[in-house]
Amino acid sequence: MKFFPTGLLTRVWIVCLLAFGVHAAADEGPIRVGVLHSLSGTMAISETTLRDVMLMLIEEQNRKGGVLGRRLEPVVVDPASDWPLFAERARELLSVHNVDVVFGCWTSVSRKAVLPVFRELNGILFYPVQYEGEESERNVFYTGAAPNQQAIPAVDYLREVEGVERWVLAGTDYVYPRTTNRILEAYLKQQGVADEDILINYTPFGHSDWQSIVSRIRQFGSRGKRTAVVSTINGDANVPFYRELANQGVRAEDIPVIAFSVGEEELAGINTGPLVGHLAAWNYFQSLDTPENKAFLERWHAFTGDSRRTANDPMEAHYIGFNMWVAAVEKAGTTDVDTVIDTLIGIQVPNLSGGIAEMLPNHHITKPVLIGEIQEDGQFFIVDQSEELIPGEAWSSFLPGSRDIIADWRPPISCGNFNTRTGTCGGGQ
Amino acid sequence: MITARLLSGRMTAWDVAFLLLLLALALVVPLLNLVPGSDSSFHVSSYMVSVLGKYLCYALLALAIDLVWGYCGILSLGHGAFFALGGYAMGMHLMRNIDGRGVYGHPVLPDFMVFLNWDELPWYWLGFDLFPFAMLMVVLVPGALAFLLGWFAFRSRVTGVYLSIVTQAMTFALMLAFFQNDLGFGGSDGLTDFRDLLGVSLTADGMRSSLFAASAIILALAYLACRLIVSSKLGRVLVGVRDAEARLRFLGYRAERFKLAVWTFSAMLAGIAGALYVPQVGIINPGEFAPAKSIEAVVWVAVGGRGFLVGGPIGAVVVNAFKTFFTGNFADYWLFFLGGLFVFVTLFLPQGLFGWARDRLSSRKGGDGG
Amino acid sequence: MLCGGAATAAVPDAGLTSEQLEQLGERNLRVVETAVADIAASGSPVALEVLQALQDGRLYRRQADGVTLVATRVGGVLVYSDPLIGTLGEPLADADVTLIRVSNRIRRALSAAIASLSLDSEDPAVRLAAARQFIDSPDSDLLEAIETALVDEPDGRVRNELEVARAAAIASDPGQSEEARREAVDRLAEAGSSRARRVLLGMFIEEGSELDARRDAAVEVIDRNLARWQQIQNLWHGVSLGSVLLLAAMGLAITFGVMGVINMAHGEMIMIGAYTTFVVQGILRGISPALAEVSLLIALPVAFLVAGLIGVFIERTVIRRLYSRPLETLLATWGISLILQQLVRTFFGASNQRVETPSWLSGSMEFGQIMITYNRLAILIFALVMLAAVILLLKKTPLGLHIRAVTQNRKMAESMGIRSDRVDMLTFGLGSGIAGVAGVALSQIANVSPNLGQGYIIDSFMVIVFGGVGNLFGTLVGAMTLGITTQLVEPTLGAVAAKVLILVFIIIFIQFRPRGLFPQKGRAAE
Amino acid sequence: MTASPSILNLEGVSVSFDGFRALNNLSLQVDRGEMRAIIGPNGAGKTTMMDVITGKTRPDTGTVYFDGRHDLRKLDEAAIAQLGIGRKFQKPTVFENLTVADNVLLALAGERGVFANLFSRRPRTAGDDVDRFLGIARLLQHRNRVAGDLSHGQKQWLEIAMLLAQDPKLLLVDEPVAGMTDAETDQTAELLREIAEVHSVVVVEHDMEFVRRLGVKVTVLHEGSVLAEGSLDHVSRNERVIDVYLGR
Repeated sequence: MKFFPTGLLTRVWIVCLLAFGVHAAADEGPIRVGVLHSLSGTMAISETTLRDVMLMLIEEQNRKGGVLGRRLEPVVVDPASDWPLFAERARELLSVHNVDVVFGCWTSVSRKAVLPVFRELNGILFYPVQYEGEESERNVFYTGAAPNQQAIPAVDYLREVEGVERWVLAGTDYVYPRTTNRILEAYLKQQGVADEDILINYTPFGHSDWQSIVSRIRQFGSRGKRTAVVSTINGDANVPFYRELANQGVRAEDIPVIAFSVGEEELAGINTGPLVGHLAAWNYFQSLDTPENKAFLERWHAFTGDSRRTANDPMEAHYIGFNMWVAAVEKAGTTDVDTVIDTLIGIQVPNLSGGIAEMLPNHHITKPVLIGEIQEDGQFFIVDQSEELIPGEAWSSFLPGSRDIIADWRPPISCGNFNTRTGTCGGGQ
Repeated sequence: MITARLLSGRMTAWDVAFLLLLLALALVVPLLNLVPGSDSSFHVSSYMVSVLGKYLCYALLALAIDLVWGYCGILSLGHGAFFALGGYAMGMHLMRNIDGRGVYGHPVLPDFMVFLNWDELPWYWLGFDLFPFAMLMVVLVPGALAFLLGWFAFRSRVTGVYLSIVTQAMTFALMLAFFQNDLGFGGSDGLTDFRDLLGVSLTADGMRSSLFAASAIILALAYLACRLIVSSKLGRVLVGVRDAEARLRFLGYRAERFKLAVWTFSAMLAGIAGALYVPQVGIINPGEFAPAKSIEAVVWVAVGGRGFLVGGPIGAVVVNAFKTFFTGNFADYWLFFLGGLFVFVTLFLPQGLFGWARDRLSSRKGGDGG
Repeated sequence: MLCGGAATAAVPDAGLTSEQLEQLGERNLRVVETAVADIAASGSPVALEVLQALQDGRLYRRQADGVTLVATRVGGVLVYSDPLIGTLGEPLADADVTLIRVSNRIRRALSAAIASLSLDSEDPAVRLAAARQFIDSPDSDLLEAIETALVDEPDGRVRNELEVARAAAIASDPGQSEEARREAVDRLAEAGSSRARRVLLGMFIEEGSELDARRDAAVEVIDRNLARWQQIQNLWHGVSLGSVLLLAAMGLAITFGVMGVINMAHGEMIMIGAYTTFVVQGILRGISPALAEVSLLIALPVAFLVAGLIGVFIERTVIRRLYSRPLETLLATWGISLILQQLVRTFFGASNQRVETPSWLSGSMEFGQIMITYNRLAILIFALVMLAAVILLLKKTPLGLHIRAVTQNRKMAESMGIRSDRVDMLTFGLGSGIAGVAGVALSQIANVSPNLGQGYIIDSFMVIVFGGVGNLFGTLVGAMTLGITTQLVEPTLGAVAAKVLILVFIIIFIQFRPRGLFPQKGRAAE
Repeated sequence: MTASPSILNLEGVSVSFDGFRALNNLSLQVDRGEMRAIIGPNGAGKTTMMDVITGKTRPDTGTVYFDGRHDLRKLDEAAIAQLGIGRKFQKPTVFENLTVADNVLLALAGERGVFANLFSRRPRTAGDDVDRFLGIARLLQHRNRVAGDLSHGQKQWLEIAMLLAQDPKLLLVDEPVAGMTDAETDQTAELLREIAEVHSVVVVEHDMEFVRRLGVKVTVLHEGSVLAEGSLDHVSRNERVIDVYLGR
């Protein structure tokens, strides 16, 4: 594990400052960039990589001369996969370390936990992971996929290319799968899929005995219609799930499984041989064959000193988010939070799949949708790529509660949950 | 006053020192947070206030555990459940206080219910908009659960490790249940995005200081109550339960009733701790039910020293201060430290830090007399 | 020689053209699909080899000229050959070729094509797979081939499936006579499998016709048949889950059940066993791929030793000092478990490690209409063998005698010359070793990650407490009861509710039987 | 209901553990004010009998009556203790972390409820009572010591003092002189005789010399039932008793 003595010294210094209640003036020194990712606990598996990629981006930017002629200084804290601790650390970053921007969080609950802090202390958070949507905050920029940038295109692919007519929506029992499945269910029904052709199943976190569920999926798939599984199964439950699929002989050509949370990182722990052909939908795959991606991977491998280190979708999201923030600061000529928040809308930076990502007025970005099939080497074979970039929708048009809500942070609306029917900005500020 | 009379002659110098310290904290910290400007060297930042406030909540939880473990010999691996239930009761009150300011602007339903298409408030959410009712639930819900579990367990003479495992199963089952969205407590995200308490915004500086002061004062009161219990004849009965339960039964005491009463009281204290914790950290979610959290709380007590009352709070503050420091600077070594601490304390400091320090002091004092 | 499958429809000498082969590497999936069908129909002797290579991901395109090459792994090195010419004279560098990747759609076309080419395979399993493939995608064009194959088929099972395949092909073809289709429907109903059911439901039938009614009746027959089997299948799942719980709990049954040490680091011993498997596998694969197949067998004793020695070390340094304070062993061992987790995380990283499943443990067999996966079957057998071994060890060996003596009356045992501290050490080592061995087995179904043990520790304690401390038979009954109940409840209530229900059940159960299902009685229990 | 002459009445009591019959159709009567010694080899069922009387073990068959009217099978340990049966364990069991005085204080007849104990004010006489019982047990000078620090014999006496403080109608005393010096044994015998003047006592003992010194009626247990009953001289002449016990 990496260990940064300079960072440590700064930290000790800051702790001393804190103890004596002295505040350093932060204006002319380096620009501080907060990194709020769990380095210990259950989420460390996923989030440590994001910390590393942030450190790489910051180092590269400094080599290019920093931003506005000032050096960038990373402030890394560890919220230890503990949600209340996320809020505490966010407060520490914003009020003690006076960072100008924070890149962080993975799970929805961690984001929800820090939201009030960012609102109260007026900070900027870049959130890099695909999520369930239904949110648009002034202080948060969502660089991961909204459901319309991942789930719906994935289902469309299965319907159109694979001719799937029956659906199993299998997920871990928490908010992201629940919402995604509700959106998908509404969408599928709108597309004329009958109730009996949809099976929804939830399992607890870390579920390890998949025998009966896989057996049920097999049975559900034996009705003479092509069947697919849309998996929002999260984290550690995936390995036993895929193992059971393989052992019960569920082949991708019979019943393909398309996953929204299984990426290169997760596949590294599974014997992918029997899984070849199962799918995943993301906005980035390591196997993307573009010059941007090749260059990025080269830098990544050089930075980590490990040529086998995988890259994944949330990393690209941080790459985009970081570049957007840098562009916005350069454009605004200041790191002032309010100015940067306003300037960020409309900023365009290249993504790694050869397109241009744009920050939209609802604080989501445009993304391509890629469908990949798992290969024996644990990488994805990209079988489908959306022709255009899809703008992220904060509020799903398939959910009754949010049908009339839009987000637009430009004046005159300047609201994350504007009800177009009543013409008011609901709740909040 | 009854208390004064009851406590006269039952308080040690340690107790007085601890109580004075709490009262001083309750006064000084809010003062230093509110009065000096943020560039003054006496200023205590709001961040610091909320961190310290959190420690005090943990200290109260540790006190509750020490009462049952140190004095009744009940090793509870499920006190986190009572803490979380109290927290949820408070969280529900805070959710109801959002009052149509949620993102969907629904006048009654919390956001996550609108989001999941619920039509109306489930019955168990009714009444939580009223502060007194919510506060009642903060103690009643954990108390009732503890009473129910204790009633059966103690009557059936479930003791020792069996009881520990039952409490662990309880908190584990609750965690799984609360993770479910259908239960109506916000699923894995839990309850968050609180706005105000008693009409005052939670983000106001005065609010944060008040919560801190309330935590300190409630901890002091709880400490007094516990001291009253353990120094009464009841306290001696409890020690009897702990050391030789059978003997006590043959003296005609119904050990299970004593255990049940103290156990339920302890669960209520844990509930109060949770209720104070939630508005200060801004979120309550099923993670608080995780068995590991309860075990960690037991370890605070072991580190501080059990059976002294003051040990639990000391352990809670010491371990958490270390945790804040380690996860901030040596994230990778935190578990080594924590794990090593448990082993070390159990092996070499069976009386905990407080017991060790007290013995050192008294041996130095008594050293001359030989 | 018999020309299998659709090949009979093609001109035998048309052979394979290099254009067809090159089309396999096209980006346009439709072109590839056609090419696959054409190659299958070409009747070329190498068609099967090419298609098989494509399915297995061994078909490459030479970048220089676009020629399609088949790769074979010989002693760890890829050797390329041109299917039309033969093995290439000079070896190719990996950078000179690109792999031809296939998507699911192509894979489906390939499966059908390969099935049609493999009906005359030597291996009955291959023929069986081909026949099943025919049932899955019924095609009346294949009828002739199926008929031909049926004439010479020696294997009863394959014959049976081929007959069903023939019925499927007839039933699905609206062009066949009403009479023939009716017979076919009956044959499918007789087959009673979900495969047959799928064919029936997919048939094109005029609504309200007599055949339609017949089909509905047939589906109903199959449904009833399947429902009966489903009960057995659930039971099997329960027994299988029970065996996993048994394995996980068995080491704890020694350390906690027999010695009374509340060993919270038990889960980490399982985890260490799983990581040992990972390491052993890595080393063996480095030596020879063939050895990797038996790596699990080699990992068993190694894991026993590694976990056992760590157990002995823990006993000597920590547990030994805590025998008089049983509840506090809980804290110390929990501390140890944190340290072990972090140690593994430091050395191996936080992510899951990939433990391969040897081929003899992959896949499943069908027994009637239930499916039994080999790895689960192996775990069940292994768990029972382990249990028997442990019981024998405790009942029949001198060590077992000493262990029982020390646990029943330490003073007495000591006065009879038994070195009780040594026995303690060995017992704890034994329990830890057994947990390690369980880790080898569990590495086949669980995540091999630093958190592995955490997933089993609570369940293990539940099993022991439910079954009764100090009673290995109780552990067996406890594990099976919990496993079967979970799996029987799960289909109706869902996995989360099943888990919660089981926990609540145990909490209530302990109130009534505070010492478990099979308590120790008499003075020894006090 | 008429008062029965016997304070304790066991009829046909049987208890078995895992097929082992600890008590086998045992019948025993102890009269009011009587002191009775019970002897028997290991495994004769002495301790199990105590367990049955004090509610720790439920008999499989048979009846157990206290004072002629209380069916002890239906009551738990605490209720039985409150009725007035006190028990001293074979291994001295005192509250090791409390002071000697507190040990006796807990035993003093008085409130046994939870809240009563929380708010109980020590009656002014309590201290005197404690001292009185400590005096009887010759422990007065140790009153403020932690009980765990006492010697083995002192713990035995403390337990007897606690028994007295409980003011029971019937005392069950299990091997009171195990591990005592000769002098201590003498003192204990004397103490028990004193006690027996006002209480009914059942003493279980191995030490024949001690039993002889008590000079009371003796019941010999063997394999869970009564083998012989009478004065020590009487039973020691019984051939079966000699066979199973004394003769060895």
